[in-house]
Amino acid sequence: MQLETNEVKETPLLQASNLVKHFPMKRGYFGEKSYVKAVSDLSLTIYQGETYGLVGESGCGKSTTGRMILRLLEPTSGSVRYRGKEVTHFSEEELRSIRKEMQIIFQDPYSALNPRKKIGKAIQEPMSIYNIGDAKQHKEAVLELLRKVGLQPEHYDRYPHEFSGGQRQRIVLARALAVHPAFIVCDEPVSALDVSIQSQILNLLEQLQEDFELTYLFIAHDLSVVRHISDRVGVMYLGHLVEEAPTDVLFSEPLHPYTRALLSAVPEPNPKKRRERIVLSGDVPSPINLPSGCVFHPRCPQAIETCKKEVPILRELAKHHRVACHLI
Amino acid sequence: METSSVTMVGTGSATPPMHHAKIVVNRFFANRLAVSGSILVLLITMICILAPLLTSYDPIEMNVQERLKPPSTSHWFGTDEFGRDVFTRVVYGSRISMGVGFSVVMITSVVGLMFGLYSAYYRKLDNFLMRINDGLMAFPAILLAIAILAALGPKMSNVIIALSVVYIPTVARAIRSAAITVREQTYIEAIRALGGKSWRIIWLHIAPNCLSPLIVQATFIFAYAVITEASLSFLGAGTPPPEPSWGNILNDGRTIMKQAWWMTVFPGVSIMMTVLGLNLLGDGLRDLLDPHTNKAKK
Amino acid sequence: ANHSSQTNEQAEVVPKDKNELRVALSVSPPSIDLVKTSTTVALQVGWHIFEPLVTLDKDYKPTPMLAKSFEVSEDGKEVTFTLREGITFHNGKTLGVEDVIASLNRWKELSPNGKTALVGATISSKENDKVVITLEKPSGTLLTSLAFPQQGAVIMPKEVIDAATEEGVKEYIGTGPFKFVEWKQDQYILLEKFADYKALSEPANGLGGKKEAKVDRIYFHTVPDAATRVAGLQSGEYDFADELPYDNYEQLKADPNLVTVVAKPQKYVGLIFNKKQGLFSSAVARQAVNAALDQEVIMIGITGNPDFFRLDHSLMFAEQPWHSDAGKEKYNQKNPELAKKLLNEAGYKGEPVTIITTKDYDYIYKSSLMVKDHLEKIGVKVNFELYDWPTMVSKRSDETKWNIFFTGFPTYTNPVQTLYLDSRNKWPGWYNNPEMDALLDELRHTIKFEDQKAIFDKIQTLYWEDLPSVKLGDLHGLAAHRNYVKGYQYFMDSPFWNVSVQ
Amino acid sequence: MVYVPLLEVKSLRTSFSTELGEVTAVDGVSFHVNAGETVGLVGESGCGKSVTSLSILRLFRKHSGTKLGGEIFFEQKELLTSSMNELQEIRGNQISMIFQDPMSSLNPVYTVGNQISESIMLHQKLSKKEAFEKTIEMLSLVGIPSPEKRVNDYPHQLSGGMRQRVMIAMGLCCHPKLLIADEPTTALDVTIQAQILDLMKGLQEQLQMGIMLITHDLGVVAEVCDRVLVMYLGQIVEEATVEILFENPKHPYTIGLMKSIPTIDGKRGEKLHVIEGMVPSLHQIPAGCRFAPRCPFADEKCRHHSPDLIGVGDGHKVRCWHHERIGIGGGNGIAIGNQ
Amino acid sequence: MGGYLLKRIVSLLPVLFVVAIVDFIIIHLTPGDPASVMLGSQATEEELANLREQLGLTLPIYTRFFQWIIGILQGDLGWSIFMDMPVTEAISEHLGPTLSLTILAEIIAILFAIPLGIMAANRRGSWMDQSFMTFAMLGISLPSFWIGLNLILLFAVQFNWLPAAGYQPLSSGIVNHLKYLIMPAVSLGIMQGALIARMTRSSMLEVLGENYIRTAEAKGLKMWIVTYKHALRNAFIPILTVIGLSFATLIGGAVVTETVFNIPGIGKLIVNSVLRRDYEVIQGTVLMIAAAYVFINLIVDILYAYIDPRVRYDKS
Ligand SMILES: Nc1ncnc2c1ncn2[C@@H]1O[C@H](COP(=O)(O)OP(=O)(O)OP(=O)(O)O)[C@@H](O)[C@H]1O
Ligand SMILES: Nc1ncnc2c1ncn2[C@@H]1O[C@H](COP(=O)(O)OP(=O)(O)OP(=O)(O)O)[C@@H](O)[C@H]1O
Ligand SMILES: [Mg+2]
Ligand SMILES: [Mg+2]
Repeated sequence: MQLETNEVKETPLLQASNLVKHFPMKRGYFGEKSYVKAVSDLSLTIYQGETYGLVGESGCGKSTTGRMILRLLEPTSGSVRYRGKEVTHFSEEELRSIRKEMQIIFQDPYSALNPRKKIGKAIQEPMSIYNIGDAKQHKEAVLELLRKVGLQPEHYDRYPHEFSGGQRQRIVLARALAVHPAFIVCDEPVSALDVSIQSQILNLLEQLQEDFELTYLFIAHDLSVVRHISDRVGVMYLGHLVEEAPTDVLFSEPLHPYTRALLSAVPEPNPKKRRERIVLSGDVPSPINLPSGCVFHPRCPQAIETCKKEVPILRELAKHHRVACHLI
Repeated sequence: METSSVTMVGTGSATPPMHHAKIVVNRFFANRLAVSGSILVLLITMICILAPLLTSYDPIEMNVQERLKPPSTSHWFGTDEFGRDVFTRVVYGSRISMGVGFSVVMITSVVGLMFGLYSAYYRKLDNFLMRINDGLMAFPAILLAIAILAALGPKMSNVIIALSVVYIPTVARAIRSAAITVREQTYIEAIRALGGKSWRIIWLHIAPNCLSPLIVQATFIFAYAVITEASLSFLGAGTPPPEPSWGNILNDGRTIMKQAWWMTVFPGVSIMMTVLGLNLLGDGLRDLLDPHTNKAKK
Repeated sequence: ANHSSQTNEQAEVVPKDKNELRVALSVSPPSIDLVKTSTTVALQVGWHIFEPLVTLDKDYKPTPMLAKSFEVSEDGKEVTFTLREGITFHNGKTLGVEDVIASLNRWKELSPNGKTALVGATISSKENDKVVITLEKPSGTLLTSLAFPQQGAVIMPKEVIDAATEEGVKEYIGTGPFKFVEWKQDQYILLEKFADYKALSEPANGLGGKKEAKVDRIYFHTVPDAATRVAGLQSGEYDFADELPYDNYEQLKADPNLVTVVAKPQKYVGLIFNKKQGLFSSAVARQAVNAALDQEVIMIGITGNPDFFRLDHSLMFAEQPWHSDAGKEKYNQKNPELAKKLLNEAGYKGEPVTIITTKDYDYIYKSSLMVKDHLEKIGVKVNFELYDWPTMVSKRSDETKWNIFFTGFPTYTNPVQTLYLDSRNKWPGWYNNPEMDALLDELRHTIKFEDQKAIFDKIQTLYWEDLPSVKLGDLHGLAAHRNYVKGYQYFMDSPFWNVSVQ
Repeated sequence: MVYVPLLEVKSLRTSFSTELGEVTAVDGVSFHVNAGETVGLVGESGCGKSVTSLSILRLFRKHSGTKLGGEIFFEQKELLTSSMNELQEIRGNQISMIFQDPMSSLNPVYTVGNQISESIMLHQKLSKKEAFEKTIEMLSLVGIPSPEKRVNDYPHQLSGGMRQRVMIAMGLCCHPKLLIADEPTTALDVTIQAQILDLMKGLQEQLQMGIMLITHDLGVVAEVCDRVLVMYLGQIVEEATVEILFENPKHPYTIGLMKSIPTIDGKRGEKLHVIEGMVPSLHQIPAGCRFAPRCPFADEKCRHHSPDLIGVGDGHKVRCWHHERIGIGGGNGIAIGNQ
Repeated sequence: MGGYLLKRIVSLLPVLFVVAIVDFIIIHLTPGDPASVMLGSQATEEELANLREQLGLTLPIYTRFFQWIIGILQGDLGWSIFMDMPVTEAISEHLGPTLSLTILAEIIAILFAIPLGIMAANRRGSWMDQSFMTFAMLGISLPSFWIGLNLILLFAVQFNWLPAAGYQPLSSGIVNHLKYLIMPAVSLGIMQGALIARMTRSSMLEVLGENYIRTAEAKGLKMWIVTYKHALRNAFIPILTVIGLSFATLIGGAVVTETVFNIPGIGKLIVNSVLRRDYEVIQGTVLMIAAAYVFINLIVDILYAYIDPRVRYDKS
């Protein structure tokens, strides 16, 4: 343990092992089927009460991972264990029972609410899905939730379009909280928001985590945000988890060349600190034709021959610090 | 100075300056064409409802002594070849034309909504339903209607059935494409994440969001139904006489267009006004409710 | 018809082509094999191509056509026809007795008219130019039946008949003044002048006498839409059009370029009862309906113009020698009170009476509308069912589906041809009165016209008492042609021989 | 000879007529851009950054009810009153624009080569073949690998980064004197963003053009800009060189903005600073200082009287009644100076 | 492309099969039969029964269905009872007029609609836009038969400039051909023209608001290049859809127009055949129209690919 602030909680809440997701793509009528290899052999463990940040560039499979964990998407293979229970093969009914405990918040607060449902009804909906309480209790519970997320009781009867993005994100949170979940996947919850609103939501998330003892899987592409909110961070590249470490460790001693490039590419709001950047050449390759060996090798400034041939495995180098790279 | 991050100041100002519904209403009234469309439709609906009060003649009873009289104060639109008052027939004809149109709209909306929603939601069903849909759409509307009517016999109820069969695919298709868009929305996934069952997703979340395209579509279907009913009756395959419908009044009058212009002009103008009204209304509603639908696919 | 068109200066309209006559017909015939089909359009085209042995003169009496002469034996059981010499078919073949025998046999086999007329008859030839029809019983109606143009006993070459299939003959080869050239379905049938036609020398008389093709070509266009026929006629697209709507009469009459024709006698309209089932199996109920009718109002309702109908009770037209006064008092009673009483007597309880009708024939539709009105006025509940023609035909063959329908009856050449009177025809309505059947047979086997006429009086009396149908009135047709069409005369239908374009 | 800036915007005012009445999206904006200089324009979504940039070239739809006021001088030529023909001479030739979303900003039905060479043929009067060669040259300049193949690609066949490079190539193909880049990297990932920013910087040095960079990312501003304009609700609230602005911001909004974003090497584990409330709608512009409803320092004066943009030395300008009292204090809060 | 085409054609088969079944069922549910039409009103029951027997109308329905389907699979559409000729021949005899009519109507529609639509879009809100669009609105509100009747009344009966009805094939001379077709084509084309004009306008308006149009303007391109090069091609896809649909609608609409103008086309053939219960003609013709509809859609799809490279690459 290097840093006090970064103590790692030890009770696993959720364990995903060897998750794979291939989306079939039809090309031509007689052409062979090809696959978008969105997530490849990804394993991660989330401990009770922590915030696990997942970062990576657009299209690297972050959302897909989040949705597989909630079984909003069926994994091609791999398994998910929640509180030690294997949920991968749960039936629709069994799933409903654990869905109460696992919730998700999406990036786009504008499309996450049914435009034709009043806010009150939207927040109350999970209660009627699970038949919790009667109408009066519902209303009380909704008002309480509204208060919790910093909205007013008079918002109960309004429609989503009357709210700003930040407020909608609060509503979505309230709805997710209505079933008292233990675990929430936050899929880029602030990236659609204005800078000045972003901090409001981040603070709220932290507040709620404290109040409700929540565990978050926090997906984002903004490294500063991830750094701010997470206890541990996983870095994804092209469907692979390339590095995972407690936040401070990752940001101070990144090991994987991709993580390093990523960190150095973040523009710093300080004109005096114009750092030397590692500018990666080229674009992220297509997930349909994954590069051989290490998926990062075509852009890696330090790639060696082995990288082209062998797939690096994720190795634990220090406690909780895992890296998938041949060079380390 | 710390602020608790949970409370928000000035939440009141979150409300947009004007309530959404009010904007919609304003926007509608700003659209002069849509307003005139709805006035026309309203007017014709009133005529339908008040038909017996508007005229003292019987639309069917004949009076051969009075045949083919030009418009006058006692017969505003003249009389037809059986001496029936054309105004009365046109007024009562509105009941048939609008009644057929309205019934067709109701049936196509309900059935089309069901087909559209289910085929959008269940992919396997989709393939099957859409094949049937494509098959039915491959028939030219009028021909299909003529064939169905020939099979069922000319009765008003059969006209409604035939036109419904003709237009259900159109509605189903519009609903389906709207529903597919809605299905992909995040809020549907959110309900799934909350554990909502299929029926809840389909009927409580997808369906209400397909209502705008449905309403717009329904208005146009109404207009088509009125025209098609008229065309069918004109061909002698629609509403059976002596019951007056605009199409069959026109049909009766077409051979004597030159001598008895009133027999073709008045029902013709009635059809035009009604269809115009409905189209204007539909256009207005579309601009209002459904601005991004691909208009080609209506 | 009007000829007072000279007032209009600019209207010096010239025909498109003097050698061509363009006729607009209302329907397309299924075939012009006259023996096979009874539709009037088939006749309209076909009688320019085909000719019978005998035909009708202007008094509706048989007169020779392909036969030079005919002779009826004393006992009326044998009729001998002597063929004209040097007649050639359109294919160049000379007319011979074998052609006549083959044709008459086919007629006997296929046409209902022939079937009754030639029942048990044998047809043989005598010498080289004589054909003999030998009958089992004497017949007073054979000649008129042979002369009846519809499904007429026309003569075709034997080879053509031999080659004919169930669908009809494969070639249209006749002896008439025009020959068949081309048939474009739903467009036109084209006939052409037959150069080798050998006309009779006697002046034209009805369908008989001298026939001459005065134009090189006749186009029979199929124009089902009446408004289109009218417009086409007015714009000069067609030279002649028939089955025109009565309401166009004034307009057409006022057009200086046109000559209107009131075609009479053409047909009469009849209301047919279902006598097998339902209310009208009772004669009293039928009488009630007859009592209720105001035929004048009905006929006005159909035509809108007194020029187009004639109130007449007789089953044969006034122009024909058969015309009879019997039963006159029962016609056009307009007595709703009596009707109600009779209805009561027949035990009517308010059950609906089904009228089946069609819009495909305007007069049928209008008659049924008018009668419906009359029936409702005497308290009959009417169930009005409108179908297209084929559906109506199929409904009317089912006795459970209807009580009343309407149809028109053509100009018969003798009363025996009246379909619905004879129970053996099993014609819809299924009239079955042995007394009527006996009278018809008696008439058939009676030879002298005066005797026949007496029997017909009885038939007509019985008709008006028993009412297998109710005759509504004579209905004339409206046709018109451009004023440069000369020599046109309506008789039975529109013959275009002896018609020229100037 | 008087020094004239490359672009000088004076009291620009742009308003639109909407169903809810006229809205003024840009209200009295003045600034200038010198040759070879990069000026950043930052602000939250909807504050009028894009409208400002579009107003310079008058890129609004006809009949859209847009009203433009003020003056815009480009090399002493007034753009707002010049004719359409004159303007078309300048557009794409002397002033180029790059837009945020490279996918929707490229015409999907023409190849990228076609779209770039079109501009070259128009402004440089080159033949089709020459223009095509020039296009390939430009594509390789912006770092597209095997440009001679890529010219024949359609936009959808390229990745986001490549599309943005095509946009840049298109913007630079006629060597403009001024490049207006409206959030050129917002749609891109950080590693690609770094590439594009590098590229732009490099090209600016080569071609000596003025750049007006619109963004909402203060990090980007700090990295590439020389001077910064901060906009809030249609007005410029602060203007300074990049060093001064980050060192000593004066406007409460700027300060709040800087404090509320987590930084990659700031302290962790603390609550973030929050700017309360949200940007009001243009239909409800607050009376007085537009930031007053959200400003922790606002007093009666702020709520009733709107401040002007006043210079505080070193080209630093602020629109705030209390700028003298406000500055960044220690810790996470904002301190009020003496008084 | 070849594979794509094949795939499309294969996917049409189920549609056509549905059409065939529906077609057959509806027609055979219809009461009445061809015999009654062929024999006329004076026919006796016996004659009718004989003829029905001869025509094979007494065979069980499924036998007839299979006979028909087997025939079709062998490329034989059947035999017209009434016209006594193969259905294919009947169709080919009636095809010319309908083709001429619909093509002419479509040409008239497109010729006017697209330029007017573009003009209206470019001058959005002007009096020109408003009057064009009001006309277009009227155009889609007028039943074509009513337009047809009024045209006849005006140009044939009143002025006597044009023939009231009928048809002359192209072989009779182009002028003659057009003289007969112009009125029906106009009355048929108005509604489609109006639809296309409206579509053109709204599609153009939509495209003119796209970012790439702004890019094109920012390049300093002239307005007309922006409109015709950059906007129109993008706007054309929905317009093309409407044109494709309109062709299909025209074939259907031709039923009414052909009746009004007495044009011996496919529509007329069907209506007549329904009235004559000429089963195999109806079945064959409807099947053919459905195939034509499906085929037109196919062509439209191919044209999409030609216009829009995205479609091209997605599907190949
Ligand atoms: N339903 C789907 N069908 C096919 N491909 C998909 C589907 N969903 C995602 N993908 C593909 O899988 C890959 C990973 O997608 P994912 O949404 O997980 O990325 P992400 O990391 O969340 O990106 P972003 O930051 O843009 O949200 C992408 O290439 C995407 O195109
Ligand atoms: N054509 C228009 N009609 C009406 N209002 C408009 C129009 N264009 C822009 N606006 C309004 O003007 C304001 C400023 O818009 P602008 O696009 O300049 O914002 P921005 O600062 O570029 O924001 P972003 O960061 O989201 O791009 C917004 O409130 C917007 O709604
Ligand atoms: Mg994602
Ligand atoms: Mg912007």
